Amino acid sequence: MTINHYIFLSVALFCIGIIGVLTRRNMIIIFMCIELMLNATNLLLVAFSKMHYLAASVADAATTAGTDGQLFVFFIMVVAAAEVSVGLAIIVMMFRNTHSIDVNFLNRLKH
Amino acid sequence: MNPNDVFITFPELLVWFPLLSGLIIFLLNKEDQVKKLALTSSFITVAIVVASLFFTDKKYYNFNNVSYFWLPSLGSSFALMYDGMGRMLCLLTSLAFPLAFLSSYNKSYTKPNSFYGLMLLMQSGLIGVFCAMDALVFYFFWELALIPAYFLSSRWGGERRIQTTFKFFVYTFAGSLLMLIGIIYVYLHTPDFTFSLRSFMNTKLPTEKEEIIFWLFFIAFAIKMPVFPFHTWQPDAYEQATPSVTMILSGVMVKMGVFALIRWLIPVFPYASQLFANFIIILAVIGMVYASLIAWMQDDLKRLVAYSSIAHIGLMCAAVFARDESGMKGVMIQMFNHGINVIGLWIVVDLIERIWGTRKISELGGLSNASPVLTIFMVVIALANLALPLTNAFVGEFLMFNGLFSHGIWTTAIALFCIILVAIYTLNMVRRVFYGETKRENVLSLKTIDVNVKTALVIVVLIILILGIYPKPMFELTQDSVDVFMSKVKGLF
Amino acid sequence: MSKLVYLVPLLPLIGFLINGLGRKSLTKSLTAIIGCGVILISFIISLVLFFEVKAGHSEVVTYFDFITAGNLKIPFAFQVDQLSVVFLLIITGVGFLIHVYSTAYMHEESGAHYARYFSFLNLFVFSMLLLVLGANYLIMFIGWEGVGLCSYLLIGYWFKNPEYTAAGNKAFIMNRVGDFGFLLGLFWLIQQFGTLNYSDIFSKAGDMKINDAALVGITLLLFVGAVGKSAQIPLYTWLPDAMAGPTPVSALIHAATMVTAGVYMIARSNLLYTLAPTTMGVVAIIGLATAIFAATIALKQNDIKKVLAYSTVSQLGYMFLGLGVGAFTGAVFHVMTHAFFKALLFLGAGSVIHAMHHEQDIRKMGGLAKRLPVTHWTFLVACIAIAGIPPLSGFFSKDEILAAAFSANTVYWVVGVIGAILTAFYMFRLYATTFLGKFRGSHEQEHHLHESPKAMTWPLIILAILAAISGFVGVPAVLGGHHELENFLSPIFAGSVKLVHDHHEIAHSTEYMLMGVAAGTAILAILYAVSKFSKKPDLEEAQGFGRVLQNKWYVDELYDAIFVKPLKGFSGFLNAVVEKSGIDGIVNGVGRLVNYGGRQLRLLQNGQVGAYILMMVVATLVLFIIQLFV
Amino acid sequence: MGITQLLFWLLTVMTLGSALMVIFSKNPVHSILWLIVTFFSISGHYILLNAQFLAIVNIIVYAGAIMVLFLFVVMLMNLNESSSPVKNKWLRFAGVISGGSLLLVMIGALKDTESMQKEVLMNTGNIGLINNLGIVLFKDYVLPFEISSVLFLSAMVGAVVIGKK
Amino acid sequence: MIAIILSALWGVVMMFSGIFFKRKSTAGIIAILGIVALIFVSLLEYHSYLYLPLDIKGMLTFSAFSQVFNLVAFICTLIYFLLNASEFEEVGNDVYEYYALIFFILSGICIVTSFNTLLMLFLGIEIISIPLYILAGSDKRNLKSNEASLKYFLMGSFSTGIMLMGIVFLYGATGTFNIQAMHLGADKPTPMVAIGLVLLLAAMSFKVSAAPFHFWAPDVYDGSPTIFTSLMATIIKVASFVAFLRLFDTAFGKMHVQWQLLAAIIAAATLFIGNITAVFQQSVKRMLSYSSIAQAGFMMLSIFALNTFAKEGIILYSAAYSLASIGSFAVLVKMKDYSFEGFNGLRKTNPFLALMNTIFLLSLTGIPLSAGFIAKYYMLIGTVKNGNYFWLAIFAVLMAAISAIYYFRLIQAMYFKEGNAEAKPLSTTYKAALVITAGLVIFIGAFPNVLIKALYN
Repeated sequence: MTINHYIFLSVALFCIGIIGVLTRRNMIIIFMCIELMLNATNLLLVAFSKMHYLAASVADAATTAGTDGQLFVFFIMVVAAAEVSVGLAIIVMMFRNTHSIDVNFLNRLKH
Repeated sequence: MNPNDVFITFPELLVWFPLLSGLIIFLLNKEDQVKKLALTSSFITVAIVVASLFFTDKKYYNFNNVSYFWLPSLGSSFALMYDGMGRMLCLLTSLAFPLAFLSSYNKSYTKPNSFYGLMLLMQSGLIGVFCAMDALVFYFFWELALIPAYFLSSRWGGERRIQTTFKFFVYTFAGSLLMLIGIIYVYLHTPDFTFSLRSFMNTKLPTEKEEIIFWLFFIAFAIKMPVFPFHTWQPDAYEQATPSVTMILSGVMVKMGVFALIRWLIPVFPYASQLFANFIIILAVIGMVYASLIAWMQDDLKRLVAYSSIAHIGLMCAAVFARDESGMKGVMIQMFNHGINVIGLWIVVDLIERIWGTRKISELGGLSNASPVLTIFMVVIALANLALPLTNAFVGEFLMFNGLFSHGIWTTAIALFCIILVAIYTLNMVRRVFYGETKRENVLSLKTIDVNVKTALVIVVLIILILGIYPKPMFELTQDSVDVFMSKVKGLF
Repeated sequence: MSKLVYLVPLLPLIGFLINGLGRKSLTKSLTAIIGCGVILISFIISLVLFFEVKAGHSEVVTYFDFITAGNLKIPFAFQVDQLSVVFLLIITGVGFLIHVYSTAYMHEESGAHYARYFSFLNLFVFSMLLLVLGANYLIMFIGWEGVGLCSYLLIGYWFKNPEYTAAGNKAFIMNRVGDFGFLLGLFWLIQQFGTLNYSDIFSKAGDMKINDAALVGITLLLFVGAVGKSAQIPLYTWLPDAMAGPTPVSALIHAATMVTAGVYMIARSNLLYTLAPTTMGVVAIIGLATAIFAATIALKQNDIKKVLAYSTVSQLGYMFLGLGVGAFTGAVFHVMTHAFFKALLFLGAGSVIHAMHHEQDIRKMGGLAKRLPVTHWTFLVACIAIAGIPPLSGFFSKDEILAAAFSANTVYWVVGVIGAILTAFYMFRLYATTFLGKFRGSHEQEHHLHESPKAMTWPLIILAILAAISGFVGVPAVLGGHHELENFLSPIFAGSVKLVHDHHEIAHSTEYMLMGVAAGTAILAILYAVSKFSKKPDLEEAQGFGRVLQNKWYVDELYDAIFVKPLKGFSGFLNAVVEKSGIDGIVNGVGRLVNYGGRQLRLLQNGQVGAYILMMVVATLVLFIIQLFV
Repeated sequence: MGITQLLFWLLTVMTLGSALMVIFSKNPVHSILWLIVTFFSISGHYILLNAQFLAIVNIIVYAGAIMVLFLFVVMLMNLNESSSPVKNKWLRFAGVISGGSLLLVMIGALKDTESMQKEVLMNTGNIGLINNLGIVLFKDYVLPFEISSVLFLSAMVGAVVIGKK
Repeated sequence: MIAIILSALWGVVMMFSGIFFKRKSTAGIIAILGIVALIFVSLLEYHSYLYLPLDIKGMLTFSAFSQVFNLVAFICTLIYFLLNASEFEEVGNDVYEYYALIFFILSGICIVTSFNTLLMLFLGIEIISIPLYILAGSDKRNLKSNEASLKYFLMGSFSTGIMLMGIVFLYGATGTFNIQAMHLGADKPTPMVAIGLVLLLAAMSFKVSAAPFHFWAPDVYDGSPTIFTSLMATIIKVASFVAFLRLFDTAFGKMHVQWQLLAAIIAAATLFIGNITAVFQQSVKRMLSYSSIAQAGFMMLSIFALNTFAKEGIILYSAAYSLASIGSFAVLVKMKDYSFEGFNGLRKTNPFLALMNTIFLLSLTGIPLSAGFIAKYYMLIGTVKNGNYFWLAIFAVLMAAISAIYYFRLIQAMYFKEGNAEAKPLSTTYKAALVITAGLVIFIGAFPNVLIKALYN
């Protein structure tokens, strides 16, 4: 497969995530959509890493080009996990104070 | 003494001394102490300036010029020069403050220490502006003079003072920021990347750029002077500020604009200033007539004086842009004389308000029955204001009009129309305020025209008459600056 | 000796300072002595100077540089020559007499005001001397403005009365209008000649061509100044109002000296004017018009001083006619004689007013001849003199002007003669109504009627003698005289005389005819007037055309309507609309705009995460579009 | 069109479809389940790209840990259709439009540029294998690895601070 | 490097000391000790007396620039601690944890200022952000604080997604994460690079709260506890700016002209929105948050200019702006009422606070002889030097003039309006710290060389 298949796929996924963020008011769903965006990037990273690997392996078979891409994915997952833990904690705290998970429920801070 | 070993140069002395005494005064809190110290320090400043007048010779170079690196990375050095125009304006500044202090000596301000302290800070800032040889230093002092003025006139004064002063501040601040951009632009084109006036003068900007940068500078100065149509902050500010601050604002600070035109604008942008000279002169002349006509309509003495001073400044601006030698000399001595006269006017107006409790011309009348002395002072100062011969203002205005004439007869004719208008409104004011039957009893006893105010007025009147009859010293004092200026603009027209 | 010329103006200045500063402490008599003494001394010095000049050396005395700006150098210098000494004598002489007169006239004033009066008077003499002594136009201008100031101060001497102070303002402002032109002329002179010294200018001007545009412009502008100062059409209206001042002031300033400054100025710069015939024409016509116009107004005035004021205006018109037709000597001659008889007339009027307790309306007088003999006789002499009846002074001076006018243009002469007839008529109308007939005043006035004190009568007598005989310094050749004044002044006017040598000499027969006509008609007019008014003066209000004359052709109202009101309205408009809501409105508008923007822009911050993110996405989109497709 | 292509298209359709279901399904629980489906399909892609390690980690971390966490939370709050609020439709419309146009812009920018035709090595190549990754991770990427521990530490502290009563 | 380690370690120390010490006030002392040690160490590092022989595979490079900035950041933090130590206890019970999080943030800052691969940038920013989400919500009972935290979190992680996408595209285009190894030319970027650039620009603009990605800032600043607001608005923001500058200078420096326009637009928008919106605010806290956006607009000029003036300027600006803002936030914290009226007549009730606050506000306005002026000056000269878009400089100064409106409104309230503003009692350390801050503000204003020279040792 050529790279643009993957690009289009993950860009599409990414934009779906964005649309989700924009259209939903349930903060958990919004958060999930953000995760979706992250996954889109992950997919694209892997694809790119394989692309670079292919390009490099023509020169020498024992290249490690593209490895860093996959490692980056790994780190993204790490960060995502951390974020999720914090984020859910915050959401829970919110829910505890105001029994709602509507993002627009809170707009004391404005103007 | 040996001219080459100097402990401290005059400009430095003049900048630091008021600053220090101002800071000391901040720490005092006994009112009479504060007043005494402020007055003494201002008189010492006068003494210093007077002393400096004896060291004008070339061989005293080291007494009058100082420069050491300040921001090497920026190529800015703390450079002060003390040439004729600088001396003259420093003399004006140093005279203005004692007059202001004397005239309000027995008037007690809340927090006197901060009042007098700020006043002296402003003095140091003003002197710095008049001596600065480095664009960045110039800008620094330009702002440093503004800040105390802002605090002074919004802390003490009329009930609308806060808004009006704020308007004045933002207006001038915006102007000076534009000038900052201009300074930066020129700096980046200087051959040796310094802010010194010399290298500014040697910079040749591409013409179309020079035209833009010229305006950045001019607007800042025009707001300061102020020239029509940038003048609207002035009457309100003068009306609201407390008199002794108004004296400084109108007597000295306004001169910053004119000074800057002569020292910075035209020598640095000779081409553009020649290009726009017509336009600006016409603007200034319109402003003169406009301001005179409005001054005629004023019922508030302060506003009347304010507008008349706008008219006078307009004439100076026009004469500067006419760039004729005699006109320049006129401007030089008129800067000084207008300062003195307008301060005199403020003193009298302040007295009237203090004694009769109002500034409204319509409510006053027949003051000369109550106080002939005040009348005499006022009449003399008013005559100086309408530039009657043998008063100081005459020589200056005569020369300025003459310089303007070299630019064109019609503009001169329109400008001269103002000498009729000024007669109309000044004499009407004198007539309605001082002559006729007494309309209103004085709320204070005339004892309040006490000796210090009299002293101030006598000083003013003496200066008016002496310089009116024998202006030569002023000519000699400012000769060198005029020569520099003319040599800058000679090549162009 | 002529080094001492600075004393001439200096002494009055000193007098001014002493009287002004010590006005509280000095006694009246001391004030009077100082006031008169300084003038007397400077009169004596002027006499000495006169004889020196007559002996034939005139010179320029320079004291210090007044203005030095680049190549423009204006020294503070005095010029002692024929013209200036003549004026010196007139000013100090007449001035001294009037000072003496004032000591008595102003005696009711309190000490301080008395001193104020004399200090102003001295100041006036000082500036007038400066005017005539100056060796360049700037010094002249200084004096020019100085006399204006003094007239302003003295007109408004009784400052309690708003009309008086208003009159003072009017005088000053109208003079300013004149100065407007004068100054412009000066600047043009500087641009043209690079100097203001008479000698340099005239020497340079000598080799300019006739009617050079610059010269015409300069002379016209200078003439505007003269029009203002010497109360010519259209700037004459201040002079009648100026009668608000004390009568001796009117005598000195508004009759004898100040108003003739314009004449002096043109006589001084005669060369420039002869080089600009166009201007000469203008001057002549203006002068003639003023002469006749003022005379008509004078016909119907009932205030004794007003009549004299308008007659002054008209006489000044004659002087300008003389200047306009090139009879400079004649003009100066008339200045001199006019100074004598007009001062005399005013002082006489003053004495009458003094006697009548400040009653000025001639309709309430009459039959004063018996009560005030000295005043009456001297007044009569003055009237005859001004009416131009030989052999009194007025005849010679006026005749010289008219003769010159005739040789220039017959119409000038005809109008001039008509003016002379009118003059004779209204002067004797005044004389008859005041002194002849029977007394019409109130009883206590009648009871108090008495001749004025010596201090007032002696000046009258001296002036009467001068008014009678002073004509003989200028007896024309036709009458077998040889015009001393002309010979004396010839060095001044030599240059212009050379230029107008083609001036065709008129035959003696014609001259006799002219004189005869002028004098004869004048006498007829006098007889008619006396017969008409000595019996039944016109006490009732004038009707029809007379009313127009009585209201001075409504000129004041006209000026008010075309100049003052529109200007006031315009500046009111500027003040109320343009300044407040226009310019300042824009400035404040910017501030308000910022405020409004703040209020609106912060609504963008609506507190909803969704909206925020949406805006971020849209912004990113925009950035993309700019980056990728622009 | 080999088996790989077939799988690719299949997985792609799955991914996008389930992603769309995530954002469109009313019930939060359903959307979580759909999200898990998405993750699985993405892991499928990884396997297709022979990045086995990531595939596994993806399933363990995401589908396993994170989504379960989500599920817990949702259950905890026992949400259902009714309680899940909906934006007013204009805002949703705007969201869809802007998101869609973002997609279009990016696609429009990227399509038919020559670098887009580069091949991607499918189901061979051993960089995705755990030992290669491990070697590189602990040789070159040791610093980020350690730093991420700080990240976790702070996240942990934060969660505690926020979470405890 | 050692600074990073030490700050991370000290975070742990803080956590555990929470167990041993019960008194809240000790936390402040320990933290101050830590930050002092940090300053000391980084000074040694800066003068390279101290060096850790550790092969980090070019993940980070410690230039003089980054080290000087770290020093500035540490010193600001020290002052911040000194000023606000007592306030920490007001916020909640977990004082030690707050300090720990702040130390983690500091290590994040060190990473961000010296990162060399996008991976480190990503990690660093996350290390900074995640604790901030917590700190924003640390006032748990307060709904505003919760809301702030949630908003910050949601939008922050969204922007993380955006940034990651950008990084991915850059990787796709260049095949490496190392910003120095990317070798992007000066000519027009390929679509991939362009997309990466724009996405990164957007994400970084979000982090520095540059319009139109600033929307989170006012709400979050307003909602979070004031002391943490002052941390976010100052040190964090300028650190992100340094990262921003480093990224775009190293990676996209050559193709500067290609994206200048975007930077110019963002800068102008930020200046406009920040200043104009601040004018109408009624609460000083919110005004200061908008003003921090406005100042960010000025700092964006350095991204736009991208020349030596800009680099020197960003350091100066960081110092000047951080000090002044920390100072005036510290004054704000001491006030009973945060509205403008709450400051009326402070001159009478507490002249010391009034004077200090005036100095800070003047510096923020950019009055000569205050650090703020020099900082603004550098930004402007950089902008003008850049040559293109001269209008931007003029626009910037006009906006600076507008900024005077709201800063001086506060000065007016304090000095010219009548009223009796109430302030909490001030400890001596607080006063001393405030005086030191003001002194530094003026010192830097008078002698900026000290800082500039340090960049070229």
